[in-house]
Amino acid sequence: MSLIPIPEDRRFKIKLIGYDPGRSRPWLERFVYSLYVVAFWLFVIATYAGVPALFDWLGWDGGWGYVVMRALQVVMLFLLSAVIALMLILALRKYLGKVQERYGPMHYGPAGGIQTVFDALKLLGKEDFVPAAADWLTFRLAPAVTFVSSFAIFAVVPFASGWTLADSNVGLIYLIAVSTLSAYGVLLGGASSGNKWALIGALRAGAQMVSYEVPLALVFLSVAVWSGSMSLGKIVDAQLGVWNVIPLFIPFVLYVISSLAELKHIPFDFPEAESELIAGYNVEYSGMSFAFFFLAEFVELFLLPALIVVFFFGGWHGPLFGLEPGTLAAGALQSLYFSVKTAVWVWIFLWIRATLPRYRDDQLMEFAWKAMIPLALLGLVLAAYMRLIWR
Amino acid sequence: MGLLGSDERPRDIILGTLDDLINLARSRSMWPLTFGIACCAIEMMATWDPKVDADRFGMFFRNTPRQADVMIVSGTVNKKLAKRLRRLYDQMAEPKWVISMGACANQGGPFRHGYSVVEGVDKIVPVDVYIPGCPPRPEALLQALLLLRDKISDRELRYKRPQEIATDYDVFAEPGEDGRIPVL
Amino acid sequence: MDLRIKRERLFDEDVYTVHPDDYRALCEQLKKDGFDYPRAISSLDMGYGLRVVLQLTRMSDLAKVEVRTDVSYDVAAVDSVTDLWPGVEWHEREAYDLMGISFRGHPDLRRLLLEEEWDLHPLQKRYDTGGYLIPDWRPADWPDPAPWQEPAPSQEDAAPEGGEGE
Amino acid sequence: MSLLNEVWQAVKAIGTGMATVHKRVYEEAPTEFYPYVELDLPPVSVQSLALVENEDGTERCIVCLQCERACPSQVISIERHRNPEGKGFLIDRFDIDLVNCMYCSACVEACPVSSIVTIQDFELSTYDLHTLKADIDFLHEQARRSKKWYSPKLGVEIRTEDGRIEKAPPEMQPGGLAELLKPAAEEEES
Amino acid sequence: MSSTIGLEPVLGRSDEMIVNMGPQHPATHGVLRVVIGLEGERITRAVPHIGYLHRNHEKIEESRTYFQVVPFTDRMDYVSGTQNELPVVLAVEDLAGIEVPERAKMIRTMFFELFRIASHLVWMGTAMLDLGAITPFLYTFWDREIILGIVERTAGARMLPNYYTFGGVRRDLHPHFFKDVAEFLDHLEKRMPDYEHLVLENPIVHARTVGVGVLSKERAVARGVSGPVLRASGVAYDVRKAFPYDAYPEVEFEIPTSDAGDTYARFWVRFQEIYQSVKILRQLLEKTPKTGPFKGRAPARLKISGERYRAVENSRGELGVYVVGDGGDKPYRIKHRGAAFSNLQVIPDLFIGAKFSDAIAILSSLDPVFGEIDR
Repeated sequence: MSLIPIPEDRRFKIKLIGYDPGRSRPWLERFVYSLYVVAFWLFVIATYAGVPALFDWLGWDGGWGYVVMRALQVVMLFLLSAVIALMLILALRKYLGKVQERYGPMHYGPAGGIQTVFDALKLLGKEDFVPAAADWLTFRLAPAVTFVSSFAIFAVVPFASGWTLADSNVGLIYLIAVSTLSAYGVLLGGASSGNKWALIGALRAGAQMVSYEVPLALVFLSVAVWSGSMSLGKIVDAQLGVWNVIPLFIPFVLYVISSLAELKHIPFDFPEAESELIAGYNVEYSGMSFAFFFLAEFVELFLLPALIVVFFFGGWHGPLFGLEPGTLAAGALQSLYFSVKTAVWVWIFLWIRATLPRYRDDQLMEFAWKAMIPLALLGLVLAAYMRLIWR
Repeated sequence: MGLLGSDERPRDIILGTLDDLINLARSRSMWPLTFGIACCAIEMMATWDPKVDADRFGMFFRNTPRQADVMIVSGTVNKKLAKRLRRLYDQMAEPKWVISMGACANQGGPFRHGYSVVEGVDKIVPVDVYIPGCPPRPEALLQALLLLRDKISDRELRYKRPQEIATDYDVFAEPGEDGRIPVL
Repeated sequence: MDLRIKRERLFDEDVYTVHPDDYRALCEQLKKDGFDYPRAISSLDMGYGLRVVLQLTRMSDLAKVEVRTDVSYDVAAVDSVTDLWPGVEWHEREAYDLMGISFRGHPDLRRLLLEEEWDLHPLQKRYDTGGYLIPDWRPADWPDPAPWQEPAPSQEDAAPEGGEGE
Repeated sequence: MSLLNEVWQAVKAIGTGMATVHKRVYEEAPTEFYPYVELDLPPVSVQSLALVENEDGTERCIVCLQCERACPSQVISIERHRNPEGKGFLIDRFDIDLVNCMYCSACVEACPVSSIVTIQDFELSTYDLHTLKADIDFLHEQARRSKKWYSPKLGVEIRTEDGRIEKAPPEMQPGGLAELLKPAAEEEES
Repeated sequence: MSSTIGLEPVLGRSDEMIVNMGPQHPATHGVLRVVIGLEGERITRAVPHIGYLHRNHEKIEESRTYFQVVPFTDRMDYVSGTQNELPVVLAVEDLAGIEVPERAKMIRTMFFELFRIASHLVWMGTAMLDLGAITPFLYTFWDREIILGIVERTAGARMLPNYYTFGGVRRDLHPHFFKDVAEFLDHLEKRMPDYEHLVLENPIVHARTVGVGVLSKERAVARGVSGPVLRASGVAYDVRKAFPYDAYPEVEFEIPTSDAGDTYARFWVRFQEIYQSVKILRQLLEKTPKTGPFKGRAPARLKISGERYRAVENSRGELGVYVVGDGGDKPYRIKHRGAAFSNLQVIPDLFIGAKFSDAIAILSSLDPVFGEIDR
């Protein structure tokens, strides 16, 4: 006999402890999700304006103080990326729910607001497992490499004028290097798992990387030629009059496609390919290692649209209503413009994810080598000519 | 099956509370394994359709057993499948739970007299919640998932979990003299 | 063409009962007659032996034909017709698996539904539903006379011509 | 030009698809909010079995064993003894193994007195299979809980507020259309 | 265990990777296992393994009466519910000489076509899921949910209702049945353009399916495939027209065929079949008498001798049954001829030489259901 006594009426009842008593409340959803947005915005302000102001006030802004300040900003950005991931996962699930005629998470927390927190906590308490056939060190390292390489893009993203960790004059080269690295994490993770599906996923990731990296670099080159700089801040500055999307339309389209490929996002999610490779490169990962892959994926889902905005949609440009550029208020407003533009692009990416099926992997390669590279070269030549004519 | 790997009821207040928190999170984020077997699998898919929508409770499918928490055995398990099913269960990362969906998975159902049908999946893996029905309607599966949720988050129920029934089940047994693969 | 064969009409099908040695020859004849669509191979335990039932359709005029042949428990084997109709491949494997009829010349005669380790053929009547031997089961006597006319009275009668009423 | 046209067609098709998907955002979802809102299942729906007693608490079942014989899954087992006073039989044991039942309602079809009926209570999930080995008390309890049930002989029956058992209105009955159409036809005649 | 793999590594070939797909794989629609030899992404060898859902239908049914066999047949092709009951019912009616009233035939046909739509909707959703699109799955399941609601109101269960019986159907229609079906058909006709946008017109679906997995006409016939797979290869063979049963002689419909024989053609044929089912249902809603008998006279104990093969055209093709009766009330032998069983045999033909991603698309276009394949 079981240890559980049979109840008197032989029935086990569910506890009705969920939040929502049987109907949706759109206003509540909007309120809860706007809290996430506000948290995100405050984090951005605190990172880029608050931390320097704090060190300014402390009077510790030279030498080691600068290093500590930057380190603190990186920690803040790490927290910010966690907020972004929680927010985007929830947004993805709610948006998928909406377009699929259902509601998505809605019973845990007001309007499902803390669902992703539960998910994260669960993954924290889940067994983190290294298969016997796996190469221990590489297997453990791969999620970290993936996360760090997507997280490193934060360094050059300008949230407002001057609000960037390193407005390097080789920002574009840095980006190319870092985005190549992100494929390495997938490659290492897949190849070290000792699983054939993961291996196929890793091979696909490698093949995919070499096909989209070349047009991506050419697009970067067109942007650099047109803007006359490799610094992301200067690229944004150069878009004060007209956004790059108008003169650089061909590179813009190619960049969106390459971003989808780099994100391993539908229609190009070959390394993961849920229905083909089960879970692709992360098939053997569980617990926190898997959570890091997940985190990296969603941080990239924020950062690549952010780069689209930086390169083609004027970055943080927008009407300032007479505010003095460089002040806190102007910076906050600019970062808001930037975030809204990014949010629109994130939404477009989610929308694509909700609609489209997946291409076959060799079709992307064929498309990249036969169509995208010639087009990217064309875009580069056009950009150079336009630069000669108009600037 | 707590965070600290102990089945004893934790006496420490702080660790006990932490354990409760983790279990609360576990109970609110149960990801089932995509493993459809038979008729019940269609109703299992229907549990995630717009009408019932188990995603409201934060559940969605993971394809790989490493990332799944709940295995829903949705259909008849025969002796050929039993080995694979046990293997899938072993591949799942702890903590893990099993829901036996439908008559066939519970005790073989209408097919229990047959020569190759395993009479109940609880002979192979420990089962936490059983659903009667052939096939159970999607709401019944949702009820079972919520019963499992209560079982995970509720201390009283959790520590009264039935122990592993099937430890002595040899899934790689050699066939007996009559050619049948022995079950138990 | 001395096929040991009996021909009858059941509902909308022509039924040929054939000696197992002539099974293959009859099938080749039917293939030549244009029966191109294999519906199924069924297998029966008749109590005195095993029976293979091959069901075919001719796509051009939708004529249906059924070929039956009885084999004894001891020599439960007939020629495979997989090369004539590739579609019977799994049906023959299933008949081998569940009923224990071997098909000579089958390219890949393994068990289909059960595992290789099994050595019973559960659809035989000597096993009960649970797959256990029924202790007091004995094979019946082979029916006498043989169902086919032996030898065939005339060649025109014996040669199969496909659907009736052509 | 044909290449450009092809590209344009592809972009247009993808755009149409995306618009098709996004327009659902503005529609109300058909979700039924199961645990919070009670389901209203049709009265013929077979979710569980019950043994109905008469209004005065006497047994409807005459222990004829028809259901036991009809059951394809062989889950009903009944023991009976001859009634010492009067005709018929009395129940010793009436067990339905709801675990292995395939809910095909063959027993309900077979029952000559509409004692065994189908009910709509599907919330039988359990931590322990023993709760599903239904004995006669459990089956009676299931019937007492339910507001409506179905059997082919008597159609859908409902239990009223004051505990009486009545035949349900024709809107709930299978084949109730004949009865619903009759008054209309009579009106036309008159 | 090596003998069960059926695909031994070739000595000296280090460029081939042997991958075991299934029984738990999201794209196998159940418990199919295919052992695949991969050279890069190209499939060199493919050996399908079935039997993971073998539940002894044929043996168990020998120990049940004819009435008890019917609910068992439900469990074969579980996606298309009542369709499976019909071959047994028809064969036994033939052998026992049971008359079926006209209205009962029409009711049967209506349920048959409703389940065909339901089954094709499930196919559409899962096929798109295999191709990577998640959203159509939810749409089709909601539409299927409406069908199941209509079925449940009359037949008592959503999926496996055990509704047909010898001589007709078990119970009369729900009073709102005609209204419900008419409303559903209107709803479906509104939704079909959306499905066309998302599936047939989608350029990515084109890229994934056109010219992939071509099954020639001759090969299709010789392999014994049936249903949409056969018709997509250009053979207009449909049991509903070839050997009509129930109310099919009284309705007008076409057999959609395509000569391409590729995966896209199989997708297209299933879409057209939904339209044809809608057409059939609309005609039957007009023709079926609102009231009348729903069941003919059938003996309470059926004793049958003789043999009969009857087939129907279910959602996957020719679903046949070979019933042998020995004069008792239990069948001596029942052999089910599953349509998906024969259809699945073409896996090696179609897989070898294709890309691995193509294999997923091909498999979803074959639409296997393992209850029927493994029985």
